[in-house]
Amino acid sequence: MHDWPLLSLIIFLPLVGVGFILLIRGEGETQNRNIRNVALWTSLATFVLSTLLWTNFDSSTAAFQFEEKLPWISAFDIYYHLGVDGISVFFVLLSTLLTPICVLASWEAIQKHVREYMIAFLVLETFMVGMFCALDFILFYVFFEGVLIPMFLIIGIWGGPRRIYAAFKFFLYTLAGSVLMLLAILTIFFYADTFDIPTLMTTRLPLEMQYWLWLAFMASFAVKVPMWPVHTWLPDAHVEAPTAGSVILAGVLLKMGAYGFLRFSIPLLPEASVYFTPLIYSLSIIAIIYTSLVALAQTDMKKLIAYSSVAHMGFVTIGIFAGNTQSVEGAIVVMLSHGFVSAALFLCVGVVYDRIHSREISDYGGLVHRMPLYAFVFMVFMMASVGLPGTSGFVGEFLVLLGVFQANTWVAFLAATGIILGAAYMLWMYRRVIFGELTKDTLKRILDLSPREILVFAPLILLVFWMGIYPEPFLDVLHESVGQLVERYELARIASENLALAGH
Amino acid sequence: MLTIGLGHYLTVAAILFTLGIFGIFLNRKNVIVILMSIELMLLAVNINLVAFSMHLQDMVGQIFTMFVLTVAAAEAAVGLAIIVVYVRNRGSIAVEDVNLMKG
Amino acid sequence: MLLQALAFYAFAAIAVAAGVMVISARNPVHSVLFLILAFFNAAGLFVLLGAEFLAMILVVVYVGAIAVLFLFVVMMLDINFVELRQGFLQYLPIGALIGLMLLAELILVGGTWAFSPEMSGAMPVPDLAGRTNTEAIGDILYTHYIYLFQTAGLVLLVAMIGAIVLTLRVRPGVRKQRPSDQVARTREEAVAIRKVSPGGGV
Amino acid sequence: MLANLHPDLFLALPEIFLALAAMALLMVGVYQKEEARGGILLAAVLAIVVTLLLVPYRMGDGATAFGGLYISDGFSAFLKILVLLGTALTLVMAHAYNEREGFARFEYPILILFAAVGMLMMLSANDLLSLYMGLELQSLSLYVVASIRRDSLRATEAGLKYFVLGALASGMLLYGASMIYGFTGTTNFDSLAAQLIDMNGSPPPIGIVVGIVFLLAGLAFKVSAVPFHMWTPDVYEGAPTPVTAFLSVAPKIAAIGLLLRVLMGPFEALIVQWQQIIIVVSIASMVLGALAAINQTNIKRLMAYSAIGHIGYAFVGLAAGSEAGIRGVLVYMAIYLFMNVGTFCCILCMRRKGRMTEEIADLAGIGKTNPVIALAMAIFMFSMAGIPPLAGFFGKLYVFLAAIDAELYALAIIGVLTSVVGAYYYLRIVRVMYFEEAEDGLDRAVGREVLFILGSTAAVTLLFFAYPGPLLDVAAVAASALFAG
Amino acid sequence: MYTAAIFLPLLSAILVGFFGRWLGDRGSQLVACGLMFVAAVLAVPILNDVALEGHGQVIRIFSWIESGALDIAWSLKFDTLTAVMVLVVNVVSLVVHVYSVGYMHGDPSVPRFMAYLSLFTFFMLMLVSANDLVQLYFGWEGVGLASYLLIGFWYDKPSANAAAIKAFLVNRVGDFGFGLGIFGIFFLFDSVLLDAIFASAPDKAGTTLHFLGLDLDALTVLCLLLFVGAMGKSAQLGLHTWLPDAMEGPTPVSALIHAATMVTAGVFMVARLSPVFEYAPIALNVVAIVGATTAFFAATVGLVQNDIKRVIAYSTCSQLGYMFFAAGVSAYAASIFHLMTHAFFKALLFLAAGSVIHAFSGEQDMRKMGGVWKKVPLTYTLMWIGSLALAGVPFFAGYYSKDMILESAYAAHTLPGQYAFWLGIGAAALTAFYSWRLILMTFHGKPRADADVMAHVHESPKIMTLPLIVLALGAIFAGYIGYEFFVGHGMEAFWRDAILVLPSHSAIQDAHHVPAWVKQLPIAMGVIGIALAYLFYLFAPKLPGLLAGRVDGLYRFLLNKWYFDELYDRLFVNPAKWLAHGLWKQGDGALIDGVGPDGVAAATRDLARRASRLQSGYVYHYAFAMLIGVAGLITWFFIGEMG
Repeated sequence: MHDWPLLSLIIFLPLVGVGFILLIRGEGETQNRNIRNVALWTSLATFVLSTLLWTNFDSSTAAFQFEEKLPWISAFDIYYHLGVDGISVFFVLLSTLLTPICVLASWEAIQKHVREYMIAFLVLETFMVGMFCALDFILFYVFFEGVLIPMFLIIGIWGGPRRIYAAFKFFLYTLAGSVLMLLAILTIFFYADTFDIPTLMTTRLPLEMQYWLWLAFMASFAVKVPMWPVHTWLPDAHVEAPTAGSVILAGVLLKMGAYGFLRFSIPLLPEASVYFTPLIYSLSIIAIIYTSLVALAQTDMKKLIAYSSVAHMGFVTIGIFAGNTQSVEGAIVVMLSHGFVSAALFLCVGVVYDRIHSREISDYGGLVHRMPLYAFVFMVFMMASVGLPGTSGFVGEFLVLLGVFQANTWVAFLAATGIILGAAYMLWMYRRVIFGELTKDTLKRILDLSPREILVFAPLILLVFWMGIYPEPFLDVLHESVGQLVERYELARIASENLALAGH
Repeated sequence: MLTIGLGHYLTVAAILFTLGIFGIFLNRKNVIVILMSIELMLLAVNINLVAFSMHLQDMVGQIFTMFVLTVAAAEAAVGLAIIVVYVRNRGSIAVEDVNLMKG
Repeated sequence: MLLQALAFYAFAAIAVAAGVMVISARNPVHSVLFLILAFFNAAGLFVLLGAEFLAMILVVVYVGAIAVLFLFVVMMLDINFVELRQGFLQYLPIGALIGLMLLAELILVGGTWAFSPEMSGAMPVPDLAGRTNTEAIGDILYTHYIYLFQTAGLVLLVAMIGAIVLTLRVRPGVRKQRPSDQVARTREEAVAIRKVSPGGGV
Repeated sequence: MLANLHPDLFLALPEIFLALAAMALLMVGVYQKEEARGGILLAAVLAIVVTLLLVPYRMGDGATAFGGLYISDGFSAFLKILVLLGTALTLVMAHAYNEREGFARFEYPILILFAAVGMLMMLSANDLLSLYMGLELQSLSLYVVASIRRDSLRATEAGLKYFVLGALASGMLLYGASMIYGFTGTTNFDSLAAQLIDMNGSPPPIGIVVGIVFLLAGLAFKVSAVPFHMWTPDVYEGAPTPVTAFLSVAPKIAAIGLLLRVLMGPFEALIVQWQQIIIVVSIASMVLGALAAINQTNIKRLMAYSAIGHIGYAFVGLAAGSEAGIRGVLVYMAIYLFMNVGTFCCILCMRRKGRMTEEIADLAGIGKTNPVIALAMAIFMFSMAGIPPLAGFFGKLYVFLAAIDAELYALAIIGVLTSVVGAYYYLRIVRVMYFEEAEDGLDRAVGREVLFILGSTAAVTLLFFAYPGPLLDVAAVAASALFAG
Repeated sequence: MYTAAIFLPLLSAILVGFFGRWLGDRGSQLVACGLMFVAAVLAVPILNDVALEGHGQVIRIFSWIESGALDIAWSLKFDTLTAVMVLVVNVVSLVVHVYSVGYMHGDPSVPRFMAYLSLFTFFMLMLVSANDLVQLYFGWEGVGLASYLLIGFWYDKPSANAAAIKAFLVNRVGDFGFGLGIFGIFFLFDSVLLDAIFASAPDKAGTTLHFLGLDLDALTVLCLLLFVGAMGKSAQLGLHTWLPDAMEGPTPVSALIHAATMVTAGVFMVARLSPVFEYAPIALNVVAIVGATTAFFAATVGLVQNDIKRVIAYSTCSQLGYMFFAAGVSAYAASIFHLMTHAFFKALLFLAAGSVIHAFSGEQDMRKMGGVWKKVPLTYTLMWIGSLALAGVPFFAGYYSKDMILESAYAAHTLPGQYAFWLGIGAAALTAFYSWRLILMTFHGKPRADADVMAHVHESPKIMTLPLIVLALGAIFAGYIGYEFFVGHGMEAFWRDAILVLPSHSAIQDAHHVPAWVKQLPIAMGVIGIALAYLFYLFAPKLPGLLAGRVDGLYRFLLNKWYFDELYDRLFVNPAKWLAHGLWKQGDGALIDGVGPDGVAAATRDLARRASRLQSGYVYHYAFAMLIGVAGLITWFFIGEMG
C-alpha cells in the first residue's frame, strides 16, 4: 500500500475521468447521461481512494505522510512534492467528498454543455486536492491559482444573469491577491534557497522581512477566505454561480485561504503572525458582526448564506491566529463543518431553485406543507449553521471561542455576539421560506426531495451529526500536527513578548 | 574658434539630426518630406562617424559611413515605393490623412 | 588654418540652412533641391575632414541617384500644394522646447569628448601621404568587411525586390517581355508540325 | 566537402545557406509560371527547416568569424532556433490564407526568408556594424512585407507608418552607435566590453550613456517597448494577418536577443545606467499594455497591446541583469512564441461567411459552435494572462524570480498587478467565446495545417508544466553562454 | 436503568419522529407515552438509589470533544439534584404526554408533536444529568431548540413563528453569557468537568481575571456570566420578554416547557454550580436582587393581563424570581424545593387553563369567558387547587416552599436578602390577587362568550383530566412530603454533596428560627390578595375599570409589560435592521465595492480610455512620443550627471 503514489492517484484520477469524458460520443441525452455517469463514478472512485488516506493515517506523528518527491524543475530546485499531515488530510477528503455530491446535484440542473461542465468539475477537483497536498511552494501556487480557471468558467457559463460580472470579480479579485503571494514566495526562495515547504517550516526568516511577506500572504489569503473588507466578491460569486459551483466555492475554495494561513503564515512567519494578530482579530470581528448584520438585510437566499459564510470564516481566522490548541483545532473543525453545512445550505437553495427558479426569499413560504422532508433537512443544516450543540457547527465554534477566550477576552466577547446574530438571520430566513401558510400559486405543486436529492443530502447529514456527536476521529488526526504548529507559534509569541519588553 | 575641432562637427551633426527629427513630427502636409528628414538624420550620423573616424584615426567610422550610405539608399527606395502605393490607394499625400487606424 | 575654418563655417552654415529649408519649404520640389544642397555641403565637410572618397560617394550616390529618385517620385505623384492646416502650430512650442533641449544636450555631449589612448582603433587610418583615403577604404572593405559588404548586397536586393513587389503593376494589354513565360516555353507549344499537302501552299 | 570551406564561412553556414536559398528561390520564382509558384512557399519552409537543423550543427561556443563581426554561441543558437521556428510556423500558416485571399505572391516567402537572414545576423552580431546591417536587412524586408497587400489601404498605411517610424528609430540607433563609436573608438563588442570594464568604478562618459540611450531607443522600437511602441497597434491591425503573426514573434525574439547581447555583453559594466532605462521602459510597457488593450474591439490590435505588455514582462527579467534574468527572458520568449503563434492561428480561423473578420465580438458563442478553436483560444488567453498551470505562468514566474533575486521589488509588484489588469482583457475574450450567446459561428474550412499548428501549440501551452525541464535546461545553457563570452 | 431513564425519550423521539407516518397518530401516542411511562417509573428507583441510598455516580458513555487540556465525554452524572430533576422532568413530561393525547386530538401532525415533546424531554434530561458544563450547554441549547420547535408548532400562524424566533434569540443572548462563562471557567480551571471545577473553586476564590480590559474578581465575573445564561433560560427581568410570547405554542408545551421544566433550568444551573457561586458573594447578591425584582415585576404585570395563559406565564416568571432570590441567599435547597412544587402546581394550572381553553373552543381571552364553573366542575376544582398552591395557602405545596424561600431571605440578614424578602412579600399578595382574578374572571360572573361557544362548553375528556388529577395530587402533597428531605432536618443526608453551602451562608438553617410574623406575613398577604380579588371581580365589578381610569398611566405601564418589548425594539431590533440595511447598501455596496473592486475597475477603464486615446493614429504623434522618450531619458541622465 505504501509503495503506491496514493496522493498522485487521488490528484490525477479525475483527469483520467476527463479523458474518458472527452472520448464519449453519442446522441443528445444518451451522451449526456454517459458523461454524468463517468463523472460521478470517477469522483466516487476518487473519494473512495481518498478515504484510504484517513484509514491509513498515522495520527501519532506530526510529520507529513504519504510523501512523494520527484524533481520537477531542477533549475530552481522545484519538486513535485506531495504529502499530507493532520491539518491537510481532511481538506483532501472534503474536496473529494463534495465533488461527487456536486456532480449528483447538477444531474438535472445542468442541461447545456454537460461535457464541459463535468470536465470543469473534475479538473477543479484535481486542482483542489493538489493544492492541499502540495509541499512545494511553486506546486502549491500552481494548484492554488489553477482553481481559478475552472471556477471562472463554471460561474461564467452556467451562472445566473449577472454571471459575467461575478465571474470577473471573482477571478480578478483573487488573482490580484495571489500574485502578491507569488512574489512573497519568490522572496522566501531567495532567502532560504528552497521551495520545499517542510524545510521552510524550520527556517527562521528575519523579522523585518517577515512583516512584508506576511502582508503579501495576507493579500492572497484574505481575499480567498474572504475577510472583511475584501469579501464582496463572495456574495456575487455565490449568487450567480450554479448550485454546485456555490457548493464547491463555499465548501472548499474558501478553505484555501484559511488553509494558507495555517500552512504558511503561521509556521513560516510566526513572529509576524504574532505581530499582526490584532489586525486579524479586528478584521475578523468586523467580519462577524458586520456581515451577520448585512445577512439580516438580505432578500436573496444565496446571498444570505454567502454572507453567513463570511461570518463563519471570521471565526476561522480568529481561531487560527489565537494560536492555542483549542482555537486552532476549532478553526479546522469550523472549516470542515462549514464545508458541509454551507455546501448543504446551498444545495438546499438549489433544490427549490431547480423547481421555482427563484432565490428570492419572498417568493417562498410555507414549503413545509408540501416538502416536509426538505424542511427537515433544511432545519438540520440551519441548526448546524447556527451552531447548535450536537451538530458539527457547535464543536468548531465552541472550540474556537474557548480557545480565543484564553487569548483575548474582548475578541471572544465580540465574536460571541456573532452567534446571536447568526441565529437571527438563519431563523428569519427559515421562517420565511419554510413556515407560514402556503399561499403562492407557484408553490402549490412543488415536489418534495427526490431520491437523488436525498442521496445528495444523506452523507452530509450523517457527517453533521457524526462530527457533532463523536468528533474524536477527526480531532485525533489533528492533535499532533496542530500541537506542533501551536508550539512554534507559542515560541514566537514568547520571543516577541521578550522583544517588546527589551524595547521598553 | 578658428581651430576647427571635433566639437564643431558634432555640433553641426547634432543640429542636422535635430532638424531631421523636427521634420518628422512637425511636417503635416507631405509624406515625402518625412523621407527627406530621415535622409537628413542619416547625413548627420555620417558627419558624426566621419568626424570621429578622423579624430580617432580609425577607419571603422568611414566604413560604417559607407554602409550607412548604402542602407540609406535602399531605405529611400523602399520608402518611396511604399509611399507610391499608399498614395495610389489613399489619393492624398498629407500626413494628416494617414490615420485610418487609431485607438 | 583660417581658410579651413572659413570653409567649415561656410559649409556648415549652408548645410544647416538647407536642412531648415528642407523641412520648411512648402513646395516638395524645393525641399528636394535643398536636400541636394545640404548633401553638397556635407560632402564639403567630408573633404575638410579628409574623407574624400566618402565625399565623392555622397555626391555621386545621393545627389546623383537618390535625390533624383525623390524628384522623380515627387513629380510622378503630381502633388498638389496643400495649405498648412490648422493645428500645425499647436504643438510647435512644446515640440520646439523638447527638440531644443535635446539639441542642447547633444551639443554638450559633443563637448565632453576627449581622446584617450585606449581608443586607438583596430583599423588605424594610414598616412594620407602614403595611401589615399580611397585605397584605405578599399583595403579593408573587401577583406575585413566582406561579410557586411555581402549583406549590403542583400539589403539592396531586398530593396529592389521590395520596390518591384510594391510598385510594379502588370497592366493588361501591354505587351512586354515575360521571362518566366519564355523559359517555360516548351517544344510542344512552340513548334507545330503540320502536314502540308504538296502543292497546296501553307 | 563542407570541411574544406573557409572556417568563417563554415561558422556562418546557417545564414549563408538561408541567403543562398532565398536567392535561389527568387530565381525559381521569377522563371516559373504563375501557377506553379505556390510551391515556393513550401520550399521556403523547407529551407528554414534545413537552416533550423544547421543551427545546432554549427553552434560554436563563442567562436567569432569575419574579424570579430560574427559570433556563434549557445545563446545565438537558442534564439535562432526560436526565430526560425516562428518564421516557419507563420509561413505555413500563411499558405492557405494567402491562397484564399488572393495575394499569393511568390515574393512573400522570399522576403520573409531575407528577413529571417537579417534576424539570424542580428542574433550573431558581435559588432555595431553587423548589428546595424542585420537589423536593416530585417527591417527593410518587413516594411515591404507589411504593405505587401498593396491594394489595401490599411496595409499600405501600416507599411507607411512602420517604415517612417522604423527609419526614425534606426536613425536614432545609428546616432547612438556613432556616439558609442566616437567615445570608445571601437564598434566591436568584445573590445567595447573590455574598455568599459577598464573604467572600473568611475562614472562613464556622458557621451556613452547618451549613445546607449539612443541605441536602446532604436532597439526598443523593434521590440515595441513603450514609448517606442506607437507603431505596433496600427501595424498589427493593418498588416495582413499572417504578416502580423510573423511580426509578432520572429522580429521580437530577434530584437530581444540583440538587446540582451548588447546590454549583457559590451555594456555589462554600465548596468547601473541601462538598468534604469529598462525599468522605466518595462513599467511603462506593462502598464500601457494592460490598460490600452481593455478598450480594443479589434483582436489584432488587442494582440498588439498584449505584445507590448509581454515585452514589459520580458524586460523585467532583463532589468535583473543576472543570468537568471536572462534565462527567464529566454524562457519567456520561447513560451511567448508558442502562445502567440497559436493565438494567431485562432485569428486566422476567424472567417465568417467566407470573409475574414477581426472583431472580438465576432467570436461570440464560438464555445458552442467551434469548440476546438474556442478551447485552444481559451488556453492561449489563460496562458497569456499567466494563470498556472499553463505555460505563460512559468514564463512570468522565471522573470519575476529573477527580479526578486535582484531585489527589484517595486518592479515586480507593479508587474504582477498589471498582469491582473491584463488578465481582464484576456478573460474578456474567453467571456465572449463562452459566456455569450452563439451566433452563426465561424466557417469550418480553415486549412489543415492551421489546425495542426493550432493543436500543437495549444498542447505545448497546456502541457508545458508537465515536463518543463528541457526548455529550461536549454535556456540555462543559452544564458550561461552569454555570460561566458 | 440510569441510562435508560435518560435515553428512552430520545428513542421515543426518533421512533415517532421518523416513523410517525407508519405508526399513525394512535401508534405514535402509544409509543411516546409508553416509553415516557417507563422512563418516569425508572426515575423513582433512581431517586431512591441516589438520594436516599447515596449511590451517586457518573456514567461515561463515550468521549466527545478532546482538544489539548479540554477533554469532554458524553456522560451522565447522578446525584441528588439530578435525581430530583429527573423525577420531576419525567413525571411532568409523562403527564403532559398523556394530556397531549387528548389535547392534540385531531391535529394533523400528532406524531411530530409527540416527537418534539420526547425530544425536549431528552434534552432536558441531558441538561440535568450533565457531568460537565459543555454537556449542560448541549442540553441547554437542545431544550431551546425543542422550545423553538414547539412554540412554532403551528407554523401557519405568523405570531407563533415570531414567538418561536424570539424565544430562540432571547435565549441566545443568555447563552452568549453562558458560553462566555464556560470559556472563562475553562480559562480559570483548565477543565469544564463539574467535579474538577468544584474541587478547585475554593483555591480560585479571590483570583482576578483579565476580562474585557479590566481586572475583575474571577469567580464573580464567571458566575455573573453564567447567570446571564440562567436569566435567559429562566426568563428573568430583562430577558423575560420571550416567555409570555411563547404562549403561542400549544398549551401542553407551555405546561411542560414554560412552566415546569425548561424555564427552571436556570435555577437548576445556579444550584448545580453552588460550589462556585458560594465563593462569589457579589454574584449571589446580584442573583438575589434580580430574582426578587423579577418576582415583583412579573407579578405586577400579571395583575392586568387578559390572556389566561399570559397571566400564568407572568406568574411563572414571578415564581422563577422567587427561586432565584432563594438561590441568591444561598438557599439553593429551598429554591429547588420550590422548583419541584412549582413544577406540579404550575403544570397543573397550565393544563387546567388548557382545559378551559379547550372548553371555550380555543378562546384565551379571559374577558370573553366567565360563568361556567358549574359546567366544568372538575377543571374549576383543579384550578382552585393550583391557585391555592401558587398563592401559598397553608398546607398546599406552594406554602412550604414559598414560605421557606421568604424565610430564608429574611434570615440571610443581608441587604439583598431584605430587599428580596419585602419584594417577595409584596409579590405574594399580588400573586394571590391575580390568581383569583383569573379564577373569577374565567369561571364566575356572567358568561361573556358567544352563545355558540357557550353551548359547546364541556368538561374535557378523561385522557386530559386524569393527568390533571395526578398533578393536583402533587400540588397538594408534594410540599408536605418533600419538606423534610429538601429543607428540613434531613436535608444534609438528602442532598449530600450535590449542593454546597458555605457555613457562613446558613440561611436555611436560620430560616427555621425566624420570628413568627415572618412566617405569618406571607399567609396574610395571600389572604388579603384573595380578598381583594373577590372584591374587585365578584362584588364590585366596576371597581377595576374605575381604578384603571384613575391611575391610567400605571395601568398602561403594567398592561404594556413595563414597555420592555418596545424598549428592545427601539434599542436593538430597529437599529439592527437599520444598520443591516445601511451596511449592506452603503457599506458593502457604495463604500467597499464602490471604492474597491468597482471603483478600481472604473478607474482602470477610465485610464484605459485615456491610454487608447494616446494612440491618435497620427505618425507625427508617434514620432513625438519617441522623441519625448529619448529626450526624457537623456535629460534624466544629464540631471543625474549634474546632481
